[in-house]
Amino acid sequence: MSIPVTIVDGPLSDAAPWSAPGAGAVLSFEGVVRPTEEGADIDALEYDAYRPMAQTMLEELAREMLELHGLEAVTVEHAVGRVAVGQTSFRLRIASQHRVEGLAAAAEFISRMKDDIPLFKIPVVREVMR
Amino acid sequence: MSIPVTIVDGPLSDAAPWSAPGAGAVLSFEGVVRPTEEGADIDALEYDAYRPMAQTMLEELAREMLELHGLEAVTVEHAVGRVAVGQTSFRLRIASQHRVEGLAAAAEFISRMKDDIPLFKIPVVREVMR
Amino acid sequence: MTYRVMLFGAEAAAAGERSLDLEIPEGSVTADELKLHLSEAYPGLSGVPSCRVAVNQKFVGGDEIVTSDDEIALVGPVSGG
Amino acid sequence: MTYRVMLFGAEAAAAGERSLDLEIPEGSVTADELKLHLSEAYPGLSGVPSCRVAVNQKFVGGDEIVTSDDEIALVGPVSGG
Repeated sequence: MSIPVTIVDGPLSDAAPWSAPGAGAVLSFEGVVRPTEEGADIDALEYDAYRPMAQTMLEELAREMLELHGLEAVTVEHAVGRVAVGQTSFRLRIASQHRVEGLAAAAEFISRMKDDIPLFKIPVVREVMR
Repeated sequence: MSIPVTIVDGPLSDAAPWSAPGAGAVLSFEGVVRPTEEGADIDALEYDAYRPMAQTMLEELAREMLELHGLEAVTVEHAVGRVAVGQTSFRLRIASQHRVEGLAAAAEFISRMKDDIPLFKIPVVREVMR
Repeated sequence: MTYRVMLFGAEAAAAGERSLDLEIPEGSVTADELKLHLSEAYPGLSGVPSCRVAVNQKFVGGDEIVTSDDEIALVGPVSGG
Repeated sequence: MTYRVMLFGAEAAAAGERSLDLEIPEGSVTADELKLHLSEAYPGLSGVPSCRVAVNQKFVGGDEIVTSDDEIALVGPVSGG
């Protein structure tokens, strides 16, 4: 089964409804750009990626979670480029038979992505008018 | 702050996009009716509720999670009546600054709801044509 | 005195009713006594011992007092989600 | 030999480039040696010691061999999500 993993330019658009046959628990986790980054007011985050390596690693991680946690389906989307405050940079969706494995897989996926997958953010600090 | 908690007749409709100012993590958990229940093929689940008590307890639990985990916002929807296989019976959405507290709050909310809140399901077993 | 006991889910389905009226001479009983009276009056309602009692929309312990004026509910195993 | 090293995020911003060319006499070096050469040739690139090296899209340990034919990337602290 192929796992939809997409690295897209610019912020993610709203998600269309999604599920998988047999799933009893459908989890969606979205990362949204917060108005401050390390104490500074920002306008946006500028995301960069080592795209082919990030793509492969996201696919491998999603597949590992699918098998390890016995999930029904996984989708992953990550933005590159400018993502303004309040916009969505990341979306992980997991369909599983029950909630426990879905929540565990979400926590593990995100934690490992943040440790290892070559995705980068640079804050675009807000210019103060004087 | 009032917490939107809704007990609705029939399956939940698709969610509209939702977030909260300042949130960096937006989590949505949906419970979907699976095609089998305790080994039997089913057509639907018939949900019942002690509505005023369930409404109050869902509100209190959501407020407790909000304060305990320092969340930005929570919404809860639960169906009563018939919910067919593949349809959504429950939706919990949590907006938090970071993912860790959002995932912890989701796990705790659902676990406590399933232990204590007077919501009930009766399987509608599939009639086999002979 | 008449105690009206609300039922939900499997218990309502078993009874074919959303509530049952229970005649008890005393004006107040404990929650456990109420369950015994209910099992006696409605022997078809087999799950009563494993149900909880809610009084005025709060779960109560088996020793707590219930009166015929209270809003009483028999709450079987819950299964939301 | 010319080693082309790709940069991302903060390192790309610091260098003002998406890749840097590094002249090294040897046809192969370890990943750690590559980082030393890089720091020497581009002293403005201050974060190199804390970066990882990816060779042909896999992270490698400091002792692993890198050749000028490999696809080489300097990977700073990652921050996806």
